[in-house]
Amino acid sequence: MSEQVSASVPALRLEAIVKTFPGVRALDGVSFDVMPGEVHALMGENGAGKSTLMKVLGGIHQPDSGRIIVSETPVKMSSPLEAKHKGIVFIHQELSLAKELTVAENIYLGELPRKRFGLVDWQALFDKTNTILQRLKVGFDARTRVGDLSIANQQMVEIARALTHEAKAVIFDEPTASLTDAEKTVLFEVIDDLKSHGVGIIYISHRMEEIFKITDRISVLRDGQYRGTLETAETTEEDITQLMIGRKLDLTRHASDHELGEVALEVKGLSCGSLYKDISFKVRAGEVVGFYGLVGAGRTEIAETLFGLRTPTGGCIVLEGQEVEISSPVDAINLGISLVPENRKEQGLVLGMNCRDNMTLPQVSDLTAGPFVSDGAEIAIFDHYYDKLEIKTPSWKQQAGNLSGGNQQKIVIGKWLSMHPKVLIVDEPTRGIDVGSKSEIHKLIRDLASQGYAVVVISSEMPEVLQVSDRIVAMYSGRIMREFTSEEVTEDSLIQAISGLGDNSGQAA
Amino acid sequence: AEYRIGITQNNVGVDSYQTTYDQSFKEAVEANDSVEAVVLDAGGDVARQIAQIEDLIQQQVQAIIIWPTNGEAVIPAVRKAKNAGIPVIVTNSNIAEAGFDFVKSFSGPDNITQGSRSAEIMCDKFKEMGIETTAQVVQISGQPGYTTAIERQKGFDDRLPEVCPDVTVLETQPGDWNREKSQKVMEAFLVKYDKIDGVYAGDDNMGVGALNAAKAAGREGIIFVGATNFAVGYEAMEKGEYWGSIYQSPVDDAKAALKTAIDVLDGKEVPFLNYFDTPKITQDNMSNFTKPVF
Amino acid sequence: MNNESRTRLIKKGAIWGFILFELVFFSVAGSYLSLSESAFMDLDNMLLLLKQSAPIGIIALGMTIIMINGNIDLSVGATYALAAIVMLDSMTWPVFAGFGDWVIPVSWILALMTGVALGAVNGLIVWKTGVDAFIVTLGAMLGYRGLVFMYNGEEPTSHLNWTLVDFAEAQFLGLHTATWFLLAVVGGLWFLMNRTVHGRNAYAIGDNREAAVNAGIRVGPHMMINFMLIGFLAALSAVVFYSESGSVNPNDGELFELWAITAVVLGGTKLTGGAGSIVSTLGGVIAIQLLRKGLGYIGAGTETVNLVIGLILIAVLFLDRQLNIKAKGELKV
Amino acid sequence: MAGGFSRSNIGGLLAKQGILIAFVIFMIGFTIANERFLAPENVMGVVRSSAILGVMALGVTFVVISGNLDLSVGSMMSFSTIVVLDLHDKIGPALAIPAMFAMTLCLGAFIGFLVGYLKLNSLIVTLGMLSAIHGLTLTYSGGKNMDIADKDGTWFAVFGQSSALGIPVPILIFGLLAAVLGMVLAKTPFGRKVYAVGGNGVAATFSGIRRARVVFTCYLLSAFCVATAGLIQASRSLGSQNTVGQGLELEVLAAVILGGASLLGGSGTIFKTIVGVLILGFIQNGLLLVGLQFYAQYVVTWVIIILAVWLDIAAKRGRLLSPIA
Ligand SMILES: Nc1ncnc2c1ncn2[C@@H]1O[C@H](COP(=O)(O)OP(=O)(O)OP(=O)(O)O)[C@@H](O)[C@H]1O
Ligand SMILES: Nc1ncnc2c1ncn2[C@@H]1O[C@H](COP(=O)(O)OP(=O)(O)OP(=O)(O)O)[C@@H](O)[C@H]1O
Ligand SMILES: [Mg+2]
Ligand SMILES: [Mg+2]
Repeated sequence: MSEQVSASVPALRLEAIVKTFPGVRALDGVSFDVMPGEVHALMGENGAGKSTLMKVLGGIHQPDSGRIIVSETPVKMSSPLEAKHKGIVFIHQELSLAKELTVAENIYLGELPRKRFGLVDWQALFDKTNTILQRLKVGFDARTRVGDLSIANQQMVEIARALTHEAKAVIFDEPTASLTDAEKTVLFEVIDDLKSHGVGIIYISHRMEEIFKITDRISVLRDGQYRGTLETAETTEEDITQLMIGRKLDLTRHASDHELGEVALEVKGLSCGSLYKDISFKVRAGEVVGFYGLVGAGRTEIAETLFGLRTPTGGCIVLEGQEVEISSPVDAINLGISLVPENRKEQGLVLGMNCRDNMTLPQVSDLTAGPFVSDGAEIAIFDHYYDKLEIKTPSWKQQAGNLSGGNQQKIVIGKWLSMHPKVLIVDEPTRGIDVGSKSEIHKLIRDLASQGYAVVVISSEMPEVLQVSDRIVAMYSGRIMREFTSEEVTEDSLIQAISGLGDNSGQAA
Repeated sequence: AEYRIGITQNNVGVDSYQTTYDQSFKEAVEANDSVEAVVLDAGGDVARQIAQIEDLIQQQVQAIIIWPTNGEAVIPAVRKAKNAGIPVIVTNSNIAEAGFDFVKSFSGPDNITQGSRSAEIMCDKFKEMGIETTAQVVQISGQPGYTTAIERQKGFDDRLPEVCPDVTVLETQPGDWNREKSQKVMEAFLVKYDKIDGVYAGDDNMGVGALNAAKAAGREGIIFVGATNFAVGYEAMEKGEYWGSIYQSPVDDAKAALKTAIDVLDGKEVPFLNYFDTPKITQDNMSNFTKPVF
Repeated sequence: MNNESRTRLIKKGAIWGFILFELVFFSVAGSYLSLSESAFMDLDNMLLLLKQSAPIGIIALGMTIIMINGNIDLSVGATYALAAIVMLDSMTWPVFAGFGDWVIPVSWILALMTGVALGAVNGLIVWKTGVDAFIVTLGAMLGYRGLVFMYNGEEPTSHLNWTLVDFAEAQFLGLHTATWFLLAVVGGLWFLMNRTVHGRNAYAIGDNREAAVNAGIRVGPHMMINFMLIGFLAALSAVVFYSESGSVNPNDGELFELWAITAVVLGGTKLTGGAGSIVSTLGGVIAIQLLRKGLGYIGAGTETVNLVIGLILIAVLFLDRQLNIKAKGELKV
Repeated sequence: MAGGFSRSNIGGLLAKQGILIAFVIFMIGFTIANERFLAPENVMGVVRSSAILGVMALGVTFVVISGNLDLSVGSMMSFSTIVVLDLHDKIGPALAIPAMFAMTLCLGAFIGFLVGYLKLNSLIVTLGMLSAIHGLTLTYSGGKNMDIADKDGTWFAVFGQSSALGIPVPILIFGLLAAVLGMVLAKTPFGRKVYAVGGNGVAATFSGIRRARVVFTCYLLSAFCVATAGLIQASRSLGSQNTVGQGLELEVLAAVILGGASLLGGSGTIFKTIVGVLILGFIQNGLLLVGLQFYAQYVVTWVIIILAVWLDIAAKRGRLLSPIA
């Protein structure tokens, strides 16, 4: 495979790709090319068709028309296997791992090295894997069971697959969603390395800072249509968003301009086994408290405890001055707590159910006329949040599973807003959400606060917490390291706190 | 106790005949100080039965009584018992001829004769009614594959043309020894055939199921003949709805098996085919019989 | 992590612990309740136990790989009966009249081919139509049973060949022929699942089918191979068993699938696929056979056997769950 | 080749009405083969004898939509039949019926507790219960057939044998129960929760649905249907064997699947289940009428189940063959 590829021949070229799903034209004549040694960003709003386009490339979907050209040869990707053989490696947005198998088997899934008679060549497998793992500087072994790894490490296993192949093109679909900064750095090194070997890279992400850091060119999709390609070096965030959503964004911090009310939620010395210890904080009505930390810091577990999904081993929860016992989500909902969970596909939505029914699920027992569910009441709720959140779906009858990730997230948010909670907890509210919707969601959170809601925002994205929070709680390894007001917080101090380097760390460890 | 006997039965609990047999056998053992028994049930599964025979051999019982789930499949296992010096007595449903060398005796009803007798009962009744030249009959057989079912059907099918050559058997379908299944089968027969004069069912349980179907459809004048007179069959005969059956008592069956085994162990001569009598019972002579207990 | 591998070890050992418990229980209970003079834990009795475990055991081992693969096969009982019919009947076919005892291997091969063919039909349907294996094989369970009846009506199919019976009854190094077959299947499947690419891919498919597809594993052919394998094993089970008994009723093998699944579950194979062990399934099979044997040994009646086996199954499932419960504060979903 | 399938009208029609179309084709086929097939008394007969299966299938539909299985319904039906017959003579029908319902509901509650609250796998739990309940029935009856002593003098026979407005009572019970349960499933909050729990149990919990309680209730409903079926059965023949319901669990499941409920949970309707039940009933009856042996029915049922489910999902995914490589 040492043919000389001249830099002027694209590693990968897409020509007028069209793909329709029943009722949706997901891709409408998309064309662009990726040069060898280039990192090419693919951007677009939720539902713009990025994942679909990549699935067409990866052989998972068949295009209705259009051509895919790899190193000047038109190819037909009829299966993921074929795509792999044609030199296209796909790192998926959702983890795509067999949890019971070892790291090595997962990295070489589908192409285990063989000896005679179809036997697995374990020696070769582990050797090759260990080489890759060293390159990735991860702290686990080739023989570890993947299910025993943290989510971030599982993501690294997924990424390791990019290195197994003589790839012509590697596709990363939102690889950084659950990575820590250290791991992100390693990932970027890997990308650099691939680049220097002349591999073309397609990089999908909603995070601007990454885009500007590592990509060379940016192609933008909007509503399934190709909107153009920009040189990263010659462009600005505004240009991109302009292309993506057709208008300018308001990226300023939303200052709090309203009076804060009484303390709505107070948590005192809450602990839960080894997950988190001695957590105390207050949220007042009209206030947004951001929880910032790395993946695995225990923020989600706190939220789940407040929502009655885990039994705390110590401490207490006080709601509007009353100490309360929350032993199930039903209790939590009755007390006026809502939780927008972190994993929308597994926890947020019944994917086979239509959008409306998903949205009204927590209150379906109350939306009755006689013994039956009232259609009108349900549709009214759906329509309200459909407009308010600008959800993109042909109708409420669409199955939630057919919506793009971002629109799915909006359904979940709508579901919990419609409960008019006193305390709204949102866990990673904008994970996988495009910039346009993201700023709307931020604005929404601020609006809610000004209407008197107490809001807890859990996020792993610093710009997000900085933008929406009145106060920020920094967590590290199951403990609260520091609390900041929006006035005193700086990026540096925040990073220090969540890395366990803050002034508190000595005592806390 | 003097003798230790093992028994492996076909499928206890599937109908009251087998259950009553099981209980009667245990009672008979209880009543007899000279024997104790390991009582096993194959649950209708031939593999389990063979395993049980092996277990009994391994436990060194002095005689084995077997109610075969399949008259042929148990032959090698029975041979093993013989080779181990353990006499084998077959009960209720015989094993195939190839295995006769390995068993001491068979004790039970003669199912082929039973089938023949049912044919005779039916034919006699047709003659009495004067429809022996035109009558049409349907048959509901027992569970497919069971020796008893096969033998009764054979006995009936062979004998009927001999005694009533002009009677036609329209169709035979299995009722699985199951009243409900039989009722369903009969419902379909009733729709399909406008003229049904007689129904032969492999046992009274199924016969009564067929009777229920006929009653529900309002079809009268059908002659029902069964076998193994169950209490429900006896009652239906009392009411005049059901014509006849074959009287066969599981108590006799069980006692005969135990007695044969003890006789063998005592060293007495026993006939190889040790049939106990299963007489015809019809509305005409039923007062000579006590009502079955099952 | 150390902790996790320890609980995993405990889980693997659980079935053997249960077997030990049964042995002790029946030995003790037997000394009060049993009429037999010989002890329960007698060597010959244990050898018999292995032999008697073979028919369901071989099928259960096949079921293990099907379930690891993320499928299920409810049609094995019918396949077993049909293969048995082919084996016994083919020995009497005029074509083979001059073969003498060489008809035996021929009929074996025919029976095994029947099993493979029936498995292939299931596999092909699952693969090409995308209908769930539970439904496909539930249908086949009826359909194949229908074929069994069509072959010979309601009559049993019988052919006793004493050479064959002698072979099947033989003992070599103390173990019965059937036991050797059982152990060979255990060895073969263990090797297949742990050492070959096919085996590892089968695990991956059962674990996360989408991931396997994304990785370019050809899910269809692997599933097809496994269905052919279980068809083969169901036929092998029939070959082993009917070589000795020589006659098959058309309803033989009914409920075998349920017993096989029970054994597989007792052995700890995950119902959703992706995890499971061949050796543990052997443990599950032995545990069931021991239970049946032991209950007979202490003189339990039919109703007790049914009640106990049903409740034990539930109890084991319950214990398995208790073993899996993590620390306090677990997510309550 | 398969691509055009989705957009053709046939595809869309099949997707929604595949089962109904198959049903109609079979009815036409059998009618051509035997003109008696559509005779009113035959149709009535089939529906009446399908009523028992149908009543059970209604309950199992709830269980299947909630994402579980129930293999114990056959065994449980034997239990309730035997119990009500036994109690009929002991305490009289007026008390026997509620007592039997209570006992059957206890069994259902036990299963519901195991599957709902303890979260044990339903396939294995109900498999175990299939065996255990059979043992229980045998213990209860001593293994004997159970018959009512005075068969002519009891009003108990109304549930199985009489007619009202010219329609046999079993059909009326089936119809009434189907209407009520159909409304419950399609229109009430509880029904919605059943779909949610079956579609995604975790998300349902996160939405404040008490998943365990929903599953538990589904098993109770199933047990209620089984008890009703046992009542009809007992009343119909006024006597029964211990094995009366044996094997029905698979027929019930086949009917529910034919109706298009996914075994993964989250989909299916009462109406479709009824169609599934009727298809099975008419196939059985039709084959008997054309004089085929009972085993032909096995093979035909096999082919129909697979074709029906295949067409159903083929239409949903828009191509005939599965995309699995
Ligand atoms: N299997 C499917 N069936 C029907 N519609 C689909 C399917 N997959 C995707 N779509 C639709 O295609 C469009 C593009 O979706 P896609 O997942 O490619 O968006 P995306 O750009 O990746 O969005 P996100 O940033 O949220 O991940 C959406 O409108 C979506 O609803
Ligand atoms: N060893 C592990 N095996 C499987 N899953 C794990 C493991 N460790 C953590 N996870 C999962 O990873 C996810 C993130 O971890 P956790 O919830 O503890 O972090 P967090 O502070 O909420 O971070 P974030 O909100 O950014 O995900 C959780 O869903 C958790 O269940
Ligand atoms: Mg996407
Ligand atoms: Mg989290």
